Amino acid sequence: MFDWVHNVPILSILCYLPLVGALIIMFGMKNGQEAAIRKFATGVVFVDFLLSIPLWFAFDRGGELFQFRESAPWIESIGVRYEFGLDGIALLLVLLTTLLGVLAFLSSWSAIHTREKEYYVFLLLLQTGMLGVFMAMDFFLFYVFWEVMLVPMYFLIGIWGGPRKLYASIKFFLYTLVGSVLILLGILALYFYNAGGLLGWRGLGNAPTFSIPQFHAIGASIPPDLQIWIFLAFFVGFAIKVPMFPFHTWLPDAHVEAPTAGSVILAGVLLKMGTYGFVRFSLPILPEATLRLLPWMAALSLIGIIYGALVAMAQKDMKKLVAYSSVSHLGFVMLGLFALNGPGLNGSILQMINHGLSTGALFLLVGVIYERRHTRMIAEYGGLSAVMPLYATIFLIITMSSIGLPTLNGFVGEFTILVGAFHRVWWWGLLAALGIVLGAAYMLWMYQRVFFGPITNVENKGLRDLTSREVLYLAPLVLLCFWIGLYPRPFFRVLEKPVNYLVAKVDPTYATAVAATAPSANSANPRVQAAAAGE
Amino acid sequence: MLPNPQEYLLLAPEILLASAGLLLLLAGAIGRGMGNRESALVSVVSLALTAGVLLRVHSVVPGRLLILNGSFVLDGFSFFWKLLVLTATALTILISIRFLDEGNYRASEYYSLLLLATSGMLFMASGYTLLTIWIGLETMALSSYILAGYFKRERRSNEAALKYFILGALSSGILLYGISLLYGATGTVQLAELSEGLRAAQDNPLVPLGWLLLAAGLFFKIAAVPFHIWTPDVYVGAPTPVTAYLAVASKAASFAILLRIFYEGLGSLKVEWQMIVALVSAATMIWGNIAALTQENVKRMLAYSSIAHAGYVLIGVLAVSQIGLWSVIYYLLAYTFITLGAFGTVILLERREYAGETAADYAGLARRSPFLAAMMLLFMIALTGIPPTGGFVGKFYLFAAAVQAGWSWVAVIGVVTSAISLYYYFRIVLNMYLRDSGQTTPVPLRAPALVGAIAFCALATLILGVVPEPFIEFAKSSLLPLP
Amino acid sequence: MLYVTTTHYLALSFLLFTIGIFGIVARKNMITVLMSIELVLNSVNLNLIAFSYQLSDLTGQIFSIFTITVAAGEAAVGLGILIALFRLRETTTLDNASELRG
Amino acid sequence: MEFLTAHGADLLFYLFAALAVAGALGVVTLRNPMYGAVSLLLTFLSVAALFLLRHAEFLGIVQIFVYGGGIMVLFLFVIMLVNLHRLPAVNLFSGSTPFAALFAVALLAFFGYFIVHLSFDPALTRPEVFTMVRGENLGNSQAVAWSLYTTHLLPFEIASVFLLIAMIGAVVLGRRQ
Amino acid sequence: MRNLLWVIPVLPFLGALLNGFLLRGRIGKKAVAAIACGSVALAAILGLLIIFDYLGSPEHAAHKGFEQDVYVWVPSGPLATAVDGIKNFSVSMGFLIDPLSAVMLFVVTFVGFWIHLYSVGYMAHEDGFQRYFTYLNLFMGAMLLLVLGNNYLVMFVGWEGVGLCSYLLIGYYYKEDFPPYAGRKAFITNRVGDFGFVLGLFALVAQFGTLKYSELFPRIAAQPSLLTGPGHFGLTLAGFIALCLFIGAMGKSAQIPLYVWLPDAMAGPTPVSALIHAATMVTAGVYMVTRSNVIYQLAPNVSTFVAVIGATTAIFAATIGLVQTDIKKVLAYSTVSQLGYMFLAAGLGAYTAAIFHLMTHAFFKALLFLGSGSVIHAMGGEQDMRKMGGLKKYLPATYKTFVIGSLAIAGVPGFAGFFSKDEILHAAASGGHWVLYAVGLVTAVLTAFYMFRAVHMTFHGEFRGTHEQEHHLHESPPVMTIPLWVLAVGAVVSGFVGLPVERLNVFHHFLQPVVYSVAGAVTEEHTASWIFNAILIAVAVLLAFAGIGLAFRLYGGKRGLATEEAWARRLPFPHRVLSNKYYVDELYDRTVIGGTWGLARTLFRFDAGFIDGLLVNGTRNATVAVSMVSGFFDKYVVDGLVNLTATVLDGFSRLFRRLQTGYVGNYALVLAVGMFALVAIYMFLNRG
Repeated sequence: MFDWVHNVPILSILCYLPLVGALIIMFGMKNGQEAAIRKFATGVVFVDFLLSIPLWFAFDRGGELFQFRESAPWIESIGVRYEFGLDGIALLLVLLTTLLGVLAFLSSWSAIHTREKEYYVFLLLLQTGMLGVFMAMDFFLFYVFWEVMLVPMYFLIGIWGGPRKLYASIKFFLYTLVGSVLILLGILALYFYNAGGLLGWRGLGNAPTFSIPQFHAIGASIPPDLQIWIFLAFFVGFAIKVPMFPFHTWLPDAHVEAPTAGSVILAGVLLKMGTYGFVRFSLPILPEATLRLLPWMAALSLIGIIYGALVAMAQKDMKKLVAYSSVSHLGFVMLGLFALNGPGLNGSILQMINHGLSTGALFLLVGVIYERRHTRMIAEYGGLSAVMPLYATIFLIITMSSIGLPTLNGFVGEFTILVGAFHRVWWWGLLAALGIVLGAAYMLWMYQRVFFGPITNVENKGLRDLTSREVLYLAPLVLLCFWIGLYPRPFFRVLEKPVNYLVAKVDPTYATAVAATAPSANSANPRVQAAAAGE
Repeated sequence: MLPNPQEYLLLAPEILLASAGLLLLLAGAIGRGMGNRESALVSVVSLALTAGVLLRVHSVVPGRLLILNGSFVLDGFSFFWKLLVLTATALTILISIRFLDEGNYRASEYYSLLLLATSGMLFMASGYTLLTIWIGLETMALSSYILAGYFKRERRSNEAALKYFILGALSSGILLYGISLLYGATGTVQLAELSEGLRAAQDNPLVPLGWLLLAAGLFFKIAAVPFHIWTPDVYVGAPTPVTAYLAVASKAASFAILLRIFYEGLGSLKVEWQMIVALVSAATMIWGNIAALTQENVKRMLAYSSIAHAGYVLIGVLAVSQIGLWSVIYYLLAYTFITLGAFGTVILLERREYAGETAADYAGLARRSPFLAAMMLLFMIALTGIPPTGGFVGKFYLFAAAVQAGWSWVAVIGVVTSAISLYYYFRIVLNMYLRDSGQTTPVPLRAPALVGAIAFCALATLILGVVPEPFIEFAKSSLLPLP
Repeated sequence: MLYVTTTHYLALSFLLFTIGIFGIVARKNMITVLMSIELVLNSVNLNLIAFSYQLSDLTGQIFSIFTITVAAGEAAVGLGILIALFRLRETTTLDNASELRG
Repeated sequence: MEFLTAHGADLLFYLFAALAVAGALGVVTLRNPMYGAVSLLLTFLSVAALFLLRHAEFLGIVQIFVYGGGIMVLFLFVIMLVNLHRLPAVNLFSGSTPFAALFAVALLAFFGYFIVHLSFDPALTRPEVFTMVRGENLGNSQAVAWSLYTTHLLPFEIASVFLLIAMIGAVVLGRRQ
Repeated sequence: MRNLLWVIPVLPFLGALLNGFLLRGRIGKKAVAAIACGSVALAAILGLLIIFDYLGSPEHAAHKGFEQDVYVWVPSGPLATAVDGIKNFSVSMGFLIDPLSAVMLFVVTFVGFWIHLYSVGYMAHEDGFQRYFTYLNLFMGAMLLLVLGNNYLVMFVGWEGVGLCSYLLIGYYYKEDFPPYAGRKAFITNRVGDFGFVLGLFALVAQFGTLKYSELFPRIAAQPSLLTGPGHFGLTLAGFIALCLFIGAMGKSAQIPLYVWLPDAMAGPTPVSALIHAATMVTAGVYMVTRSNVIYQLAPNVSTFVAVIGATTAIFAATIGLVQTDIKKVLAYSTVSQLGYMFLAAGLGAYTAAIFHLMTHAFFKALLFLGSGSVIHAMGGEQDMRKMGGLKKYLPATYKTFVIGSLAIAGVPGFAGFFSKDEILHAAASGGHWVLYAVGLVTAVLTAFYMFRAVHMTFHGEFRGTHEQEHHLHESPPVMTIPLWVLAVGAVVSGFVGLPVERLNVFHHFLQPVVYSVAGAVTEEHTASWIFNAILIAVAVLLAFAGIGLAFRLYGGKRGLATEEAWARRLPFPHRVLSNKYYVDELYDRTVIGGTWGLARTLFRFDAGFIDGLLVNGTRNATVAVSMVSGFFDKYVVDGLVNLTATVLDGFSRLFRRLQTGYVGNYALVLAVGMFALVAIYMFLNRG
C-alpha cells in the first residue's frame, strides 16, 4: 500500500515542501491576507506530515540500515554528493519533526498577531532545515542544513520573542555557530584523513567523499589521537546544541524568550540535533575516542541531570522551569548514549522522542495559559483545576510523562537508559536515578502551585478551558505518550538494527555475540564473558 | 629583441579598455560633455566588449603563453582575474549611477578613471615581470587615489584621498625598494628568471629583506594587518561606489599579483613566506573581526570586514595547494558579489531620507522595504559564511585547504573569528528585522540599474552557494603552477 | 674601505630611505611629506642604478626610468590632492585632516 | 694628487653622498617648505651626479630634467600657490615624531647590521654593457633606448596610460568648479 | 479461564477511562457509581473464578504459578549480562497467578469492591464525584498490575501507578492548601524509595538480563552462588539488591525513615485512607519483600535489618499513636505500626506470617477506617476525638463494627488479628530473637491500649461536640453500613485460615510454594513444642487484655478528656515529644528538604550570575587598560567565562579603534613599523 514511496524521491519532497510553501507565501501572498497565510502554511506542514506517515509503514525494519536513499552528484570536485537516507533513528526524528511542526503551526494561530507572513515563512524554512539535518547522508549536506536552520530560528526568537529577545536571539545564534564551525573543522579532518593524508597521520587514500556511511566504515582505522581531536571538535558543536552542562546557558534564555511554537520546536527538535549528532557521528566514527572520553562525557551528563533538576526547582517562571528540566532530561539522553550498550542507546534515542513529545507538549500547555493571562510566573496562578479541568488533566498527564511515570513514554526511555547506565558503571545509574527523584519534586511542585489550592488571583476565575483547536493539537501528543508508554515495541523494532549497529561499532565484542544470539533467545546462550561486563 | 608585432594583438582587451577610457574622456571634454547615464552605458558596453575580446583571445591561446619577451603571460589564471575585475567594474558602474546623480560631479572623467584603473588591473593580472606588474599596480593605484578624492568638495572624500595617497605612495616605495633588492640579488625582474635566480642566491642577505619589503607592499594593497591601517578611513571617506570598487576589484587584482609573485616568483622561498603569511593571516582575521565588533558606521564595519576577509583569503594562499588556489579564486569570486551587493544596498539607502551609514539607520527596514532588507540579510549571512551562500562554500574551501595543508591552527582562528563576525553582521540584521523605527514610509526603489545590480549580486551569491560545481570547474582551469 | 663599491651606494640608499620615511611619518606639512616621498623613490633609484652597475645589466636603468615617471605622476596627483585640501581647509597641515578615525 | 686621480671617483661619491644626505635632512627638518624644496633640489642633483658615477649617463640627465626641471617646478608652484599666507607657527612635527625618530634609529641600526654582512665584488662589473647596442658601442642613451623599446616596451606603453591618469587626476583635482 | 488473567487489571482501567475521559461530565452520579463499582465487582468475580481455576490447574499441582505474557513491552536491546553473556534484555507485559498473587488478588478486589461501594455513600455530596471514582478505579487497576505482574517491571508499573493515584486522591480536596501538599509529599517520599527499588532492578538486570520472576527465583534458589558474589557498598550482590528493594518498600510501606508521608496522607477522603493507606497500597512493600524472598534468604544481614526496622517502626509509631487526638491519625499511626509488624515477620523469614497479617490487617484496618469515616461523615467532617464521645447511641452499627475491628487488631482470641499476630510473635520467639519478641509484645499492648482509647473517646461518655453537630448525628446509609458488616465478618473469620497449629495452618501450606528453599541458606526452623506455643499465646492474650483494661481504666466512661489533659500536665515532655511525632517532620524540613532547596537556589544564582550574567552589566565603556587592571578580579572572576570573553573582545575592539587615530603620520608609522616587524619576525623565526 505504501510501496509507492520507494518510487518517488520521498525524502526530498518532504524536505523541500515547506521551502516551496515558504516561497509561495513570500512571493505570492500579501501582508493583508493573514488568515489565508495561516491556513496555507499549516496546510503545507500538514501535508508534509501526511506524506511522512508512509515512511513509517514502508520502512523495512529488517532491511538496509539506510533506506529511501536518494543520491546525486553535487560538488563532484570534492566528492560532495546530494544524499538523503533514513535509518531507524532518523526515521523517528523525521516523524517527530513533521508532527511537532503541525502542532507548532496550529498553536501559532492565536499566539502570533504581528508580522504573520514573515513568521510563517521563517517557520517553514526552519522545518526544511530540520528535516534536512535528519535526512542528510552526506556530511557536507548535513552541515549545510545544520547551519541554515539557525537563521530562521534566530528570527523566530528575535522578532516574536519576549522582552529580552534581542539578547536571547543573538546568544542562541552565537553559541550554536561557534559550536558548528568547530564541527566543520572536524568534518574536514575526517575528509582528508579518508582521502589522503592529514598532518602527521598517514591517510587512507580512498576516493574523496563526505559520505557518512563511508566515514562509519573507516572510523575504526582512524588513529586514536586524531580521533580524540575530532571528537573534541564535534563535542563542542554538538554539546552546545544538546546542551550539555557547561554549555547550557543559552537554552533558558532562548526558551523563555521564544514564542510558543519556537519553544516547541526548539525543545522538541532542535535539541535532538545535538544528540543526533553524537549518535550519527561521534559514536560510530570515533569509537576509540568515545571509549577514552567516556568518563568525561558521563560526568558532564550526570552533572547536567542533577544540576538541571536542582536549578529547575528554583525557578519562578514556568517556561524557565521547563527549560532547565530539558537540561536535566537531555542529560539522561547523553548518559544513555555513553552507556554504549543496547538499553542505553535504545533508551536514549527513544527518550529523544519522548522529550520532544512531552516537553513540546509542556511548552504548548504553558503557551495556552500564557495566551490567556500573558504571564508565565507560577505565583500568578493557583487553583486552575477548578476553572480549567480538562487543561489540568492534560497537564497532569504530560507532567507524569515528564517525570517518568510507568505506562507513559518517559518511563520507558528513562528506565532503559538507567539500565544501560547502571550496567556500564553502576554508580552512574545511581546518580542518574537521583535525578528522577528531583524531577518529580520540581514538576509536581509546579503543578501543585499552578493547579491546586484556592484561586487567589481573581483574574484566574474566568479563564476559559481548552478550545477545540487546542485540544486538537494536544491530543496527538497525549496519545503518543500513552502509546510509547504502553506499547513501545514498534519503536524499539525500528531502532533495533541501528542500535545493534552502533553497539557493534563501539564495542566489537558485541558484534560477534549479537550475531550469535538470535533476537528472541533468552537463555541457553553461549557464555560470552564480555569485557565490559565487569565495569 | 623586437617583439613580434602579432603578439600585440593578444593585448587587444587591454588596449580596447584603455582606448575606451580615453574616448570617454574626450567625449566628456567635447561640448557640454556626455551625461551620466550615457557615460555609464558606454563604459558598461566597453567592458562587455573587452570581456568578449578577452574570451576570444583566450580561446585562441593554448594553455599558457608568454609574450613580449616574457613580460606578459596569458593563462587561465590571468583570464579568471580579468573576467572578475571586468565584472566587478561593470557592477561598480551600475551602482555608481545614482550616486553620481546626487553628487553633482562630472561623470565622464569618473567612468574614464574607472576604466583606466581597470586596464591597469588587467595588466597586473597578466604581468610577468615585476616591472610590468608594478606599473600596472601604479596605474590602478593612481586612479584609485583620484577616485577616492573625486568628490573633492566633501571634506571626507578629500581626506580619504589624501590618506590613501600618502600611505599608498609610502607602501609603493617600500614595495619598490624590495623589488630593487631582489633585482640586486638576482639581476632580473622577470618572474621565471627571478625564481631561478633565487634558487641560486639562497644565502644572499638581500633576498629575505627584498621579498619581505615586497610582501609588505603587497599586504598593503590587500589590506592585511598591520598594513590595513589606511582601509577604514579611506573606505568611509571615499564615495561609496569607489569604496566598493576598492574593496572588491582593487583587492582582487592585488590578490592576483600576490599569488603570481609568491607562487611563480618567490616559489623557492615557499617555506619561508608561508610562515609569514600565516602570521599575517591570523593577525588580520583577529584584528579585522574584533575591530569590527564595536563599529557603528556600516561602511566602517564593512571596511573592517573586508580586512578580515583578506585574512581568510590568505589562508588559501598559504596552503600552497590545488584546493588552496581554487579556494582563493572561489572565495574572491563570492566575496566580489557579496561585497558589491552590500555596498549597493548601502548606496540605495544613502542620502535623502536615509543616511544609511550608521547601524541605527537600518532600524525597521524590513517593514519599510522587505526587498532591501532581504537582500541585505542575504549578504550578511553570506559574509558570516552561513549556507546556502557562496560565502559558506568559499570559507569551506579555505578551511579545507588549511586543514589539508596542516595549517589547522590558522583554520581554527579562522572558524572562531568567523563565528565572532556573526555578532557585528547580525547587528544590522537585528536592526532591520528586530527593531522598529518610528517611520513606516516605504523606501522607494528608484534606481533600476542599482536595484538590478543588487539583485544580480544576490542571485550570484545564492547560485555560488547552491551549485558551486561549474564555478569550481572554472576555478580549476584557472590555477597557477604550484611552486 | 675608501674604495667605493655597491655597498656604499646601498648604505646611502638606506640612509635616504630612512630619512624619507622619517619625513613622511614625522612632518605635518603635506608639501614636506610629498617631498619625503620623492626621497624614498630616489633611494630606490640609487639602488637600481648601483645594482645595474654591479650586475652589468641595463634593466636597473630602465626600471629607474619608470620610477622617475611614476614619481612625476604621483607628484602631480599628490599636489592636486593638496590643492583640493587647501581649498577646503585653508591649510596644508595634515593633522587637520583627521575627521575619519576609529 | 696621485690619490685624487686614483680615487677621484670615490671622493666624488663621498662628496655627493654627503650633499644628498644633507639635502635630505634639510627636507625633513626645515620649517619653510621653500627652503625644503631647495634642499630637495640639492639631493636630486647629487643623486644625478651619483648616477653618472655609475655609468648611467642617460639616467643622470633624466634625473636632472625630470626632477630638477619638472617635479621641482611643480612643487615650487604649489608652494607659492598655497603659501600666500604665512604658515601658522605651529609645531613642525606631528605627535608621532619621537616614535618616528626612535624607529628611524632602529631602522638605521638594522641596516647597518645588514650592510656589514654584504659584499660585492667590483671586479665583476663590465661597464661596456651600458653603451653597447648589438655589438656596437653607440653610447648609453642608445643602449637604454634600445632596451626600452624592445624588451621593456610593454611597461612603457602602460606608463603612457599611467601618465594620462596623472594628467586627468591633476586636472580633476586641481580644477575649480 | 486462567487465560483471562490479563483482563482483571484492564477492567478497572476501563472504568477509569469511561469515567475519566469518554463519559466525562456526561452521566449522572448513579451511572458513575455503577461503572466504577461494576468494573471492580467484575474484576473481583473474575479474580475468584481464575483463582479457583488455578487451584485446579496442573500448574498449581506442580507448585508453580500460571504465567501469561501478553506482549513484549520494553525490548531494550542487547546487554552483556554477568552470567549469560550478551542477551537481549526485554520485558514483557506479563501476568502471573500463584498462591501469593491469589491472596493479594482476593484481598485487593474484595476489600476494594466494598470500599468502592462505601464510597458511593460517603462521597455522595462531594464535588468531583466522577473524578473520585476515576482515580479510585485507576488505583485498582494499578494495584492489580502490581500484584499480578509476572516481572518486577510490571510490578513497578503498578507500584508507581498506585503512587500516582495516592497522590491524586490525597490531593482530592485540591482547593484547600494542605491536601495537595500532602499528596506531593507522599509522591516525592515514595520516589525516594523508588530510587532504591529501581537500583535493585538495575542490579538484577546487569546480573541476569531479565526481570521475570520465573527466570530469576528458581535459578537463584538452585544456584545461590550467582548472587553471593560481591556487590556494592561492601554487601554481597544479594545483599545489595535486597537492600535496594527494601528501600523501595520503606517508601511505599511507610517504614522508618520514610513513613512521614502516611499520617499526612489522611488529608484524603476516608475511604481512600481505608483502601490505599491501610488495606492495599501500603502493603505492597510487604508483598514485594515476600515475592523476593529468595534474595532475602541469601542476604541474612539485610533480612535482620528489615526485621529491626520493622520492629522499630512498629513500636515507634505505636507510641505516637498513644497521644493522637485525630481519629484518622490514630489509625494512620496504627497502620504504620502494623506494617512494621509485617516487616518484622518478613525480616525474620516468616514470609507466610507476614502475608497472613497483611491479609487480616487489610480486613480489620479497612473496617476501622471505614468506621471512622462513618463517624466523620456523621460529625460533618469533624475528626478530633476530643469533640466526640457518646456516639454509641447515634451510630450503633458503626460502633459495633468498630469494636470488632478494635478487638481484632488488639489480638483478642477468636478475632483475625490474634492469629496473625501470634504467628509473628511465635516466629520471633522460636528464632530466639527475644529483643524483637519483646518489642512485638510491647507494641501489642500499646496497640490494644490506643485502639480502645479511641473507642472510648469516640463512642463512650457523653457527646462533646456542638449542638448543631448533635442535631445532625445519624447512622450512615446502608450503602455504607453493609460494607462495614461485611468487613467485620472478614475481620473475624479471616484468621481461621491460619490456626496456630501446624497441620491446620491452611494458609501457611497454601503459600509455602512461593517461599523457596534455597540451597545452602539457613532457614529458621519452627520446631517448637506445643507447650512453648501455648505459653506464647497466653502471654500475648494476657497482654492484649491488659492493654484493653488499661484503656478502660483511664478513658472509660466520662473520663476520656480529663485523662487526656492530665497526660499533658503530668508528663509534659514525653507528651510534647509524642504529640509532635518525635519532631521528625521538622528534622526532615531542616535537613534534607531545606538542604536541597538551598542547593537549588544557590545553583541557580550561580547559573544566572556566574556562567551567564554579563553582556548587559559588563563594563561596556571601560577601556581595556582599566578593566584589565582594576576590574579583573572582582569583575571577571565573578562574572564568568562567556562574558569575560565578550568583554575582552569588546575591550580589544575599542583598543583597536583607538589605535585608528585618524592622523596620517601615525598610520605611516604603523606601516613602517609593520614592515620592520615583518623583517624582525622573519629573523626571529630563522635565527641560528
